[in-house]
Amino acid sequence: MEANRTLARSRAGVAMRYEVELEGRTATMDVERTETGWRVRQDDGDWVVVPGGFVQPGELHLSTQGRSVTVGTHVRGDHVALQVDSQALFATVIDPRSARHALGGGASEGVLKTPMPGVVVRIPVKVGQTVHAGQVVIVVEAMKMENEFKAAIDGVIESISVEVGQALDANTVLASVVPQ
Amino acid sequence: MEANRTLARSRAGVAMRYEVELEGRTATMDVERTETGWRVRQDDGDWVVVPGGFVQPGELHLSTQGRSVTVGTHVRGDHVALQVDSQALFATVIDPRSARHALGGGASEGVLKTPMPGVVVRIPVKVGQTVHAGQVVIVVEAMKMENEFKAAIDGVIESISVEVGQALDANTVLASVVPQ
Amino acid sequence: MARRMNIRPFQRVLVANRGEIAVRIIRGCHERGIEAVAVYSEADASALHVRMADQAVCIGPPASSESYLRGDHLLEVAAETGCDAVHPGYGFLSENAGFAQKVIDAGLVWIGPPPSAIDAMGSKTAARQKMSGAGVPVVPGTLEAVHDPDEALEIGRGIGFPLMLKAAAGGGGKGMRLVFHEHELEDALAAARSESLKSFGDSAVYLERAILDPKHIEIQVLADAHGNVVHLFERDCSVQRRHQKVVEEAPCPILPAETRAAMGDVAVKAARAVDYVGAGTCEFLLGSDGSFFFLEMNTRLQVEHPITELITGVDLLQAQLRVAAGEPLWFTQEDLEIRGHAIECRIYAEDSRANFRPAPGPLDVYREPGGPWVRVDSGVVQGMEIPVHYDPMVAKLIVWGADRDAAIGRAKRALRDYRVVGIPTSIPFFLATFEDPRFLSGKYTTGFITPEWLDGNLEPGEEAVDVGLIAAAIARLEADLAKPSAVAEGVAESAWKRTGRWREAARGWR
Amino acid sequence: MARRMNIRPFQRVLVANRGEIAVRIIRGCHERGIEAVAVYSEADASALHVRMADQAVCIGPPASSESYLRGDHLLEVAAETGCDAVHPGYGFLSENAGFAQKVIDAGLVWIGPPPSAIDAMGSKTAARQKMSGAGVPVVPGTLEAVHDPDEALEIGRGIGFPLMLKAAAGGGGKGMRLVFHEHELEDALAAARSESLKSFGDSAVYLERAILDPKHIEIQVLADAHGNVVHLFERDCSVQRRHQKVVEEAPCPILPAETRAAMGDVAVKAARAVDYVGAGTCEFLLGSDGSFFFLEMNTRLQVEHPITELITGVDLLQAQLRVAAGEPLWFTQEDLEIRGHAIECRIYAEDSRANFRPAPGPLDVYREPGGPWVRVDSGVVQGMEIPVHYDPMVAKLIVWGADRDAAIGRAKRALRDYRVVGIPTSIPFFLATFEDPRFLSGKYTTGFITPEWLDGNLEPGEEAVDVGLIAAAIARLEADLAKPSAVAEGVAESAWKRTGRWREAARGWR
Repeated sequence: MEANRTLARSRAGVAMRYEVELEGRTATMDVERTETGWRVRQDDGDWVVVPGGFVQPGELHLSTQGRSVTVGTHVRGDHVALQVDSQALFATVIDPRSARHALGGGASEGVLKTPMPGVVVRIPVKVGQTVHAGQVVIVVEAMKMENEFKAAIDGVIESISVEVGQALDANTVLASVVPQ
Repeated sequence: MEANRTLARSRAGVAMRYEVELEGRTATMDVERTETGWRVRQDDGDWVVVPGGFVQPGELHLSTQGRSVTVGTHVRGDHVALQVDSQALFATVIDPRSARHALGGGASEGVLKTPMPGVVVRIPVKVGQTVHAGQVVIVVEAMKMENEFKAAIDGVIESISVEVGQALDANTVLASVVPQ
Repeated sequence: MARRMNIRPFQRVLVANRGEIAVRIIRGCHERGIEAVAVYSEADASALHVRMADQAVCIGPPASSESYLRGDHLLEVAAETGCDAVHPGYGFLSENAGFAQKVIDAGLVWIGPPPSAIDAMGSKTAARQKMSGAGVPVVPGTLEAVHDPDEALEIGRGIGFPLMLKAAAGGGGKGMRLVFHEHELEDALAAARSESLKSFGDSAVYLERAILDPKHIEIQVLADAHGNVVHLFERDCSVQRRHQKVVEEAPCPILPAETRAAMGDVAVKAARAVDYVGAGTCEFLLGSDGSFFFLEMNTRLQVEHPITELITGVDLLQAQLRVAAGEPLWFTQEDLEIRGHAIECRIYAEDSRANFRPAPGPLDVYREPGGPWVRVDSGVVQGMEIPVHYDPMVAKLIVWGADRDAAIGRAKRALRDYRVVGIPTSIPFFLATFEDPRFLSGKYTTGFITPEWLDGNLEPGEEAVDVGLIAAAIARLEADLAKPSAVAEGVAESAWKRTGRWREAARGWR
Repeated sequence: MARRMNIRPFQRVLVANRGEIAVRIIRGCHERGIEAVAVYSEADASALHVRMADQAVCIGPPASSESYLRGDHLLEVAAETGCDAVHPGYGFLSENAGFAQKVIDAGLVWIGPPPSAIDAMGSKTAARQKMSGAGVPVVPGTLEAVHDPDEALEIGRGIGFPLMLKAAAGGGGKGMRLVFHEHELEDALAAARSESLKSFGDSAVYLERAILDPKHIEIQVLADAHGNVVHLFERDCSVQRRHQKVVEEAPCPILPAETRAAMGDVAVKAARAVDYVGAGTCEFLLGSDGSFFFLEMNTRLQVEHPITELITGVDLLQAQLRVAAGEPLWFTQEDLEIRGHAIECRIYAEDSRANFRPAPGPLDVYREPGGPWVRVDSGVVQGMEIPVHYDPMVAKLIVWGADRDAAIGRAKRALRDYRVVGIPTSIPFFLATFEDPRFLSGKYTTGFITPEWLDGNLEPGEEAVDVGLIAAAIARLEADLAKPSAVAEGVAESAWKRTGRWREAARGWR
């Protein structure tokens, strides 16, 4: 992190590089400040000047492609919540040089957590079972809706931490999948 | 400041003392956290329990004297802007142990500054002249209104930094008064 | 509307609800100088209704069953705080005749209809029978089980095709069959009976006329304790997902004046039949042939009451307070008329693209639209979280326009000005709805939302994702530069100065 | 109000203004699918109107004379951005006939009256002469100087006592004398002439009937380009400080129906006399005897237009766009009627206790009230600063009620729900106004605000100061504990957790 900090000291002219995932698209974004906003480069393409600023925290005003847009933003770690053209979009933004990512980034991919309290209604898999990415691992009922939690990667069920009928707090770990 | 920082570490049970001026009233306030809000003591009187919390930044919800009130607050250095019962109130809150106060607090009392841009229209006093607290020293026109800047203390005009007709930026020092 | 009582009908009202309706009730009380006592669960301690009330009392843990549904706790709070009336809002205990009776037995005023009226409308089938007796049209059918195909055919011919077979013990679509032609009836009956048996352990099936692709139209009524009943015209609530209303408008864009009058008369008749007092709503199905049938009566204020308020100028909450206090109605049916057009959008914390999956979470950035004829009824502010324990409605956006086009244009403008960051909302769904030719024609029905439509209308454009990629990178960059460790190095200050011209403003407030 | 054109009258409108009226115009354009181009001075770079517009162009430094009054810059921007019309708002260049003509000469539509109408109403004395000729009642008097006491007495008897002597060259109250009786006239004339000479270098004095303690009543008119003119009833703007309106209500609470009709007729006559097109306002003085006199015509949208919108249901901004595009009026005088009552409070950044001293500054905490029939037209959001360079209005709070009492109750509720921290505002002044028996009776006049009243009604209560002392100490404590140096020591985190339950919400958004 120290290297980034040092780079960041310059008010303009030094770029940061992020890996951004949004709506199924991934891009390597280089971004740096300018006097009137930012310069941005996508996937090592041409630099594009993006005039703009935060008119208040969470409201980013940008000019891009001849259009003046206000984008809502909120950063929480590697997650960036956005509102673009009335649409809520959720991006993952990774600093590829960050130690945290290098150490723990991959490992958490296989861990399933429930973001909301609920009750476990079905567990269609067993420990040791081979699953593919997208396969339903646990079903939790919350707010009168059934929510399916699916494996994010191909792999094997390493552990299941809950049982059917169990009431869950938010952020409870449900199960974990490890790559084969 | 280091002493305060250390005291502040305890989440409850250690009080801070402030000198508060509000609407012409001054009080020595001791305040400390409790599990459900704060305890407050005014002018070394009895401690009073004040349940409450910040429901969001700048909105302080309090129960006091059997009443549930929301007070708007914003702290800027020694100044605290408030909204109580729809009234805008402006308090000065001094930490009597702070070095900053001890060094510079008194000296600024005699300095007159304009908070807004404007034009000097009248200077009814001269350098060296004796003035009493409340006496008009400089008149500035801003936003189509004449604003009278008055001496805050009894004393002598030490300096006048502007002249009639001069256009002023915000926060320009106009004059200073020193105690005799 | 000349006459009115200017007295304060109550001194202090217990607001037995949460969220936007609690805020609505508190505002209404304050507008008449009445004090409002709020109750809250542990999950709602910092909710807006708690802050706005004159007093607020915690009544239990987050689960509704342990807090907002605890009538005993509510009555204790009412006694302890010296309330003289209870407003139940909608949902929770609002249609619980037992609780209403307990409120009355405790010597308090129940701001709602008499328990007997709640009871009479409480059972859907009993209510239909009672209404049918009072001359209110109900969907033709039989409530007794039909076993024999020949019997079914005979009854079915009497009712008229198409028919709907429904499991007597059922719900949720199980054991239901739609039958267009006589020759299909026998097989369909067998299938429905078998499915009913499998699903509910009971093969009983009954017949009803199928109302195909209807509109959901409801009539607002208002009654005083002196026998005066008026209706305040209709609301078209046909845009539904999961049988829940999401867009409502008043008046219905395609209702002929004579149908409106007929439905209004029927609603008044229904209210009279149960000696109704207060604000209530009769729900109807409107067939494509113009026929309409009573579904049920909601014996409370509806979520969508504001659109009626905006087209009639009648404040239904104030009206509830006044008639509950015994005041006779201060206007007649003839005094009422529709001015303009109103639309309500229920802004939910949900992912419309994932079949409206509830998505509670934090309102990291939240700013409601304002300006002419835009009303937002909400119980939230920026920084709060939509709790997981309750209905995930964030707010109601209500707009008025001199005509329907003006109202739609205003709704689109207000939706675009709505800032919500942190959770997905139904805002994109509404914007798509207001571009849809079926909605614009006014001829939409309860079948408006289909999976295909959702798939085709809610994806963010390529351009929005382009902007999003750039914005995400910029936001992350600025967040990194503003981190505390950066502060220590003197970096963040310049970062803020750079990115926040608005911050320069903050230099001094005197 | 059946007929309307559903076309988009313009493609792109230049909004030649700032603040809340710029936001109002942008919203109105967006509601019809019209693009809006904003202009801004360097002081307004982060203003709300800049953000809401489809494009925004900086036109100069903060001083109005170098930005919003630079017609040449505005025309350049309009050309560069491909606008086809210009909306001037109020103030700035809105009543500048020369600029209006240049807009028209540039081939753009001027969303306002013809330059000739602006010109005709531009000079107060010329307008009075013209109006007098058109049969509009003006305050009786002479515009020629009177030198001789005998001549003055003769003229004065013709006009009728009480008389007002006014310096022809004057203004600001200098050279004015109020004369109740004939025998006072000679001395008063001498005094007025002497004072005039001293103040203005000109002793000329003229006579006018004194209208004692009048109401300020104005009539909204709307005219199309096809000769149709209607009025939209009156606004009572008698609550004034420094000759500036601060509270307006519609209708006037004490205006007899026949006076309303007579004033409306006169206003329509005045508009016709200058071939008026668009929205305009005729201002009158209403004497305690029911007589009324034309003061002037404002040839633009007024600040207080929303109260007329709320009682008539006519969107005046949309109406401006439509008649500017050549559309004939889509309703007649007979279609218009008053529904309910509306009140506007102009929320100023000012210290009412210090004789309404302007007090621009930061909006550290800013949250507008919402809910039923509460409209806030503003151009600010939390974190912004009210700039020192312009009129210090923060927002307009507009409420509607079914009757005046309901509107007043709602206004009080909304004012109490208004959160502003960082600057003093006129909110306490409004709350005191709405408790005042003179206001409540409706019989207040332009003399409503007196220094004595201000002294007696705006001091914060002892209890508020008690609470303030406690809150100030708590706020300072928590700020000290949250300082970056405390963060480094791991203190602040627990501080926030403690004080901000709302923050717990922020744990994760997926």
